[in-house]
Amino acid sequence: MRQLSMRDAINEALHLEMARDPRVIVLGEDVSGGAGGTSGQRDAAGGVFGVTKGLLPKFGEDRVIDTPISESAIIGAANGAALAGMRPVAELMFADFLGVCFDQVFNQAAKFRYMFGGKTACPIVIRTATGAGMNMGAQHSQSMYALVTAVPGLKVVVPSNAYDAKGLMLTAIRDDDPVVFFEHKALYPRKCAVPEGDYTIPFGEAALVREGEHVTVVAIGRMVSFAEKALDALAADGITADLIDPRTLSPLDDETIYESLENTGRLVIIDESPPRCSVASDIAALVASNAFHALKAPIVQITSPHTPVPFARELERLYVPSPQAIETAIRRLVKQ
Amino acid sequence: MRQLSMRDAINEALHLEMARDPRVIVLGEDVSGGAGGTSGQRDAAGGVFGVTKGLLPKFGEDRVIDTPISESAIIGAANGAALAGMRPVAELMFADFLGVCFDQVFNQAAKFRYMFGGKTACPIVIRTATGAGMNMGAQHSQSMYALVTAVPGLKVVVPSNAYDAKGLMLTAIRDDDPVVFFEHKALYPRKCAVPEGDYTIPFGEAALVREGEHVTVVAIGRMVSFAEKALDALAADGITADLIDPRTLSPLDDETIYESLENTGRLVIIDESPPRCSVASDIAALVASNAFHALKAPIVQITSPHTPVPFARELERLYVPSPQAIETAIRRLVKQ
Amino acid sequence: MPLPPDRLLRAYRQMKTIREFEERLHVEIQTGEIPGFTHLYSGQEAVAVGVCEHLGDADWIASTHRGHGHCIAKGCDVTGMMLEIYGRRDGLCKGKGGSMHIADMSKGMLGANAIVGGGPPIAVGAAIACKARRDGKVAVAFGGDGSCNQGTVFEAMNLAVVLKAPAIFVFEDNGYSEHTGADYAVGSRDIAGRARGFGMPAETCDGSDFFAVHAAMARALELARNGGGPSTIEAKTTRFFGHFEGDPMLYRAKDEVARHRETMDCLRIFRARVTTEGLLDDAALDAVDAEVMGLIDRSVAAARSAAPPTAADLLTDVYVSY
Amino acid sequence: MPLPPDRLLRAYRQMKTIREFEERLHVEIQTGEIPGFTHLYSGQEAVAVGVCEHLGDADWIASTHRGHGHCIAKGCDVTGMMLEIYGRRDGLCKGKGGSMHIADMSKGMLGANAIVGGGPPIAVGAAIACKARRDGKVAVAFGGDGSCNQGTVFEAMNLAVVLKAPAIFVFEDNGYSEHTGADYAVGSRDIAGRARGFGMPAETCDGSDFFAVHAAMARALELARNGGGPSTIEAKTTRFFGHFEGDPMLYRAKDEVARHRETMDCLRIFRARVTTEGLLDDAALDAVDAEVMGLIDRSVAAARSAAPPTAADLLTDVYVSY
Ligand SMILES: Cc1ncc(C[n+]2csc(CCOP(=O)(O)OP(=O)(O)O)c2C)c(N)n1
Ligand SMILES: Cc1ncc(C[n+]2csc(CCOP(=O)(O)OP(=O)(O)O)c2C)c(N)n1
Ligand SMILES: [Mg+2]
Ligand SMILES: [Mg+2]
Repeated sequence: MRQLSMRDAINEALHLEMARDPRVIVLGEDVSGGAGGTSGQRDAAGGVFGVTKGLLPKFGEDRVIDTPISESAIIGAANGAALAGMRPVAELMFADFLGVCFDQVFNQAAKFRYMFGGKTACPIVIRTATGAGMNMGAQHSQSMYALVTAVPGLKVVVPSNAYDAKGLMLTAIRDDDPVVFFEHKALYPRKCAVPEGDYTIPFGEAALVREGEHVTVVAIGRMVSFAEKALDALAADGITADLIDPRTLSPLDDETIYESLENTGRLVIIDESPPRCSVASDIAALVASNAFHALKAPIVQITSPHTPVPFARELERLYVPSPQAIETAIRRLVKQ
Repeated sequence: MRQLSMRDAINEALHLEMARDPRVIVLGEDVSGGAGGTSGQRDAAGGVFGVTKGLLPKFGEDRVIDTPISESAIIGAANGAALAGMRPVAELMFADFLGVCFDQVFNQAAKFRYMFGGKTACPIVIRTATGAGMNMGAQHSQSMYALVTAVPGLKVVVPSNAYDAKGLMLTAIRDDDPVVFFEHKALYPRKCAVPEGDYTIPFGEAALVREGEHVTVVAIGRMVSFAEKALDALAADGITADLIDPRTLSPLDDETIYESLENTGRLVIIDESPPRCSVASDIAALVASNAFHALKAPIVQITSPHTPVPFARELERLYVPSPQAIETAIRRLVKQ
Repeated sequence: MPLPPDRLLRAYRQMKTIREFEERLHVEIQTGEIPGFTHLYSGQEAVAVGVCEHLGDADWIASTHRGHGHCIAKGCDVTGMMLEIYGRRDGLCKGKGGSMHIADMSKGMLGANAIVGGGPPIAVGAAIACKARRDGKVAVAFGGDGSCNQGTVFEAMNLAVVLKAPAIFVFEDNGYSEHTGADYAVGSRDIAGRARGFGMPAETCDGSDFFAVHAAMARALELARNGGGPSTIEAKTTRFFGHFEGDPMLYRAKDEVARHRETMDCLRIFRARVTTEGLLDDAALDAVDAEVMGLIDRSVAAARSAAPPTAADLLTDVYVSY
Repeated sequence: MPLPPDRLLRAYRQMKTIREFEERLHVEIQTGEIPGFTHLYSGQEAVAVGVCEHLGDADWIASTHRGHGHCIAKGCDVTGMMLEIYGRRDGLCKGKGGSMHIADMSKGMLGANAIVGGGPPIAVGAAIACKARRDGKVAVAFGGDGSCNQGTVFEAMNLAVVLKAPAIFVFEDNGYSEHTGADYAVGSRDIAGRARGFGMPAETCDGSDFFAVHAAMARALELARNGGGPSTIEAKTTRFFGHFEGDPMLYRAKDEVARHRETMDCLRIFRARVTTEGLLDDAALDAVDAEVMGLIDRSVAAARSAAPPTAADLLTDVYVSY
């Protein structure tokens, strides 16, 4: 089958859904680019990561909207357009910018439906680039899933590959609730087989990426491929694992984790974000409350340290959980 | 000893520290009030909860600064003043407003020191009113500790009584790192014995509020008194607990929790915020990783549900964990 | 061209409904039966009604913490609102929202908002939707003098200018944001001037005069509906009560409210004008007054006896599906 | 009153240092040795230096993602900066910050900032500190044309007006925010007009002309230092490179940069003026050029051979104490 990068897979999902549903609009900084420039060329950017490339020429300026640098206005406008019947896909260039529009995300979008007694919906998708590994420094590299997973009313998606990204994006746009969709910068160029045409992946269904017997490994986003590397290395020693990719953090498919633990009794969670109040801790807590009796050993959380993301190559390499660290942790755990 | 409300205890701490250290300034909306009004009366508010009352008459307009409704500017200005050598105490009227200034909290204040290679400090205190129970609706009632506890570089304080609040506030202002200080609205009028003069309570030292043998109860903020009520009721049946009030969530005194678990083997965590990626889940995860072998039963997390805070009295009463719910949960747990 | 009598009477009825709704709430709140805290709109009625008189259900408004007036002017059901403010199960938001979160999409009411500055970006989004659909509708963002210091408001204004969105920003300068005077907190004290700085037309009008607001809105609307983009109306007005119920108003001169009730009461001003000019007569207006009082009485009675929400309601309406 | 020759020469040296620092980075980045992404300031030197020429170490500036020029103009150590951009242990921020986070409090440099709109509120805070201490110092917030659409910037401007804080807002309109033209994204295309809307004086000047910027800053400074509060300078300028290194600049006419290098090069314009007016001679300026090239060579050599940070560095400097 055709191989597509995650960038192109998401781009294709946007094309498909905009063609199918006239209520879908895309807005954000430089989502097309070139407005007001001197070259006369529009679609000069297509998003700084190129994910929205080609939408403007096809769907026009009423539906593909370049905005000023005003994240609160971008997300707020997406909210208002959604209340008024559109299905906006807003781009936040980097997830780190959630800070400058967080009110519109957590006090507005997330709460409309409940505050208004279930009488409305706010079907927005916030697409945003996430993650460390490109030496972009402390304000352009964070993994901020936990901040939105904590908020009732939001749904949270973190795809780990191009195939899932396309199917999850189609689900996200069609979902009637506000969705925050995290795209890992390091995964944009990564390719895998992606079918043409329309398919969706339901929210709240984890992928069982590998099956094994000694340990349950839950990995998020880019960490899925890191876990696979670690498991490849461990296979030589006969250590195998259930590798679970939750794909959506809210709703979270915790049942699949509990079921796996019935067999393995051992849990490793890998999360690129810092440890406190993280998704790793969230999953660990759910297990310690709901599947405690399946546990044969302490839960192992592999996360970044409790520090901002450092800039220097050497430091950032140490910051992000590595396949080696994962391998070592699993090896130690299965011995317990 | 003299009884002081938490409101007055914090007010006293501010008075003491402003008198002691000329670098301390206070800023926020209506922290004095009356500026530009027609009555000619300044200090017309002293903060909407009255916590900063009397500071303006004593310390003047250069040090007690009423601001426009501009939370980003308020926290940003506190940051800049701190970098320039002051020790600002900024008031965010309600913790829910963290959304409109979150960038200045988590991308700026929290990261300066690390990004700048340890060559500076940002000694700000953000005071803010927190918590449900007054029917203030979804945007004025949240418990947002987790959002800041998750952020490396921030310290987080949640006092449960007037005595602690005063000592912790003095520590907070003298601390060289950015501190977010959550004041529960329902605790403002609650009185307890508070000494005059200067005393501090160190960060990262939990209070062992009660000692007991059957279960370890960790409760945060207002939930400490709820836990006490539940334990009072349980005492009749001979059920006793270690009741731990962490007082600061970052740094967190997890050691005290582990030590208690060595004796009790059972853990209940009570947190007023919704469950996902919460401080309750954070503590549960730490225990499941670091004190697993002490656990004799599943960890019990008592939190609000995964919903926004509802308005109606009946609903909000159901939303906030109740002493009864705590009592029932403990009773069930000790039987396991 | 003067408004026809039926529209004049409707406008009066709405202003009167808002006034009596608020004056009655002010009384009922003393009983302790109403939860939470409430911000009354009394005194500013001519702004909400002067603006919304032009709008239909398919036009949009985004409101503020002081939203009852906007809700009523936009056509929200008065009894549904009263039930909501009492936190009843059959309230407009099932008791989950309360005074600061009343909304009704079927009436084009995007919600009151307890976050100052929360509404304007949302209104611009609704305006973007109108533009994309070319449905000829507009979106109005209401805000106070205090809100005009919140960054989100300026972002919304600039975005509307850039996109030539059919958005209208209405600032009600009632002189105060909570306990602080606008002459202190609004750097220039010239909100319209700020709007012009962003490149849109803006005018200041007397917010106690229904006709002045109505005329300003007519101009803004014509611009917006003809693809001319956003504009701003700054209405000078006053509130007859404290910032919230319970506010001792230490920041206001002792006689200020009494004076304003004398000189800036939009209902009196309206009645004087329409009767002097022979557009309506006192009998018709008095009939409206009586009718409104009945409506308010009935809505309070309904709210008092209505059922509260139940435990099952706590967990619903968080998501459409989860 | 013209500047004395030594100050003129210092200003030239700083502009030249910025230029060569950036032109050299543009080359070095091709080697792949410099991590992350970098925004070059080349073309805008007269703004940073025209402003900072007036300031001492005890005055403050807050910078942007495009911060190298501001850092150098404010006196940060050039080699320390180069090491930081290379991510070295002895860099100004120990390799933890990088190009977008260079700061040096001892030089009054409050930090570059990777958040557009992050700096201005911080600068106002520094100005508040100056005011509280009555130390006669000021704080300057730099920002781009794009930043002037961010709400935080307006909040900062209004707060400075309200408090009459000694803050100066300098907007460098280089025509673009990333891939989008300012004539599209800045509603009014009149940043100074916006500032006036908030109630502060504002002027627009030619950002390629050191003397124009310097004169505008002199006026702003006099106001700020005499308790007159904030003001704004809008400098029209251009950037000689892409938004970030690697930007193909599809949004700019093919010959635009070449044309601007011809007509808007602040170094040429400066040299022409000072030599024509006999204030400095070519020999002196050439000597500075040579000196600067040497400095840049040495700083690159130092950065290349410097040691990277170690695992121990990862966990330090998060808190002062924890
Ligand atoms: C972001 C935010 N900051 C502060 C508040 C608290 N607050 C509620 S209303 C208000 C004053 C608003 O003043 P104005 O905009 O003039 O409206 P008015 O109350 O006069 O109608 C403030 C500060 C809030 N609700 N949201
Ligand atoms: C809050 C935020 N939004 C978006 C960005 C991405 N971004 C970085 S620079 C930039 C353009 C800034 O334009 P301008 O202010 O004109 O400065 P210039 O790059 O021209 O110096 C953008 C959109 C960011 N860093 N921060
Ligand atoms: Mg007001
Ligand atoms: Mg620019």
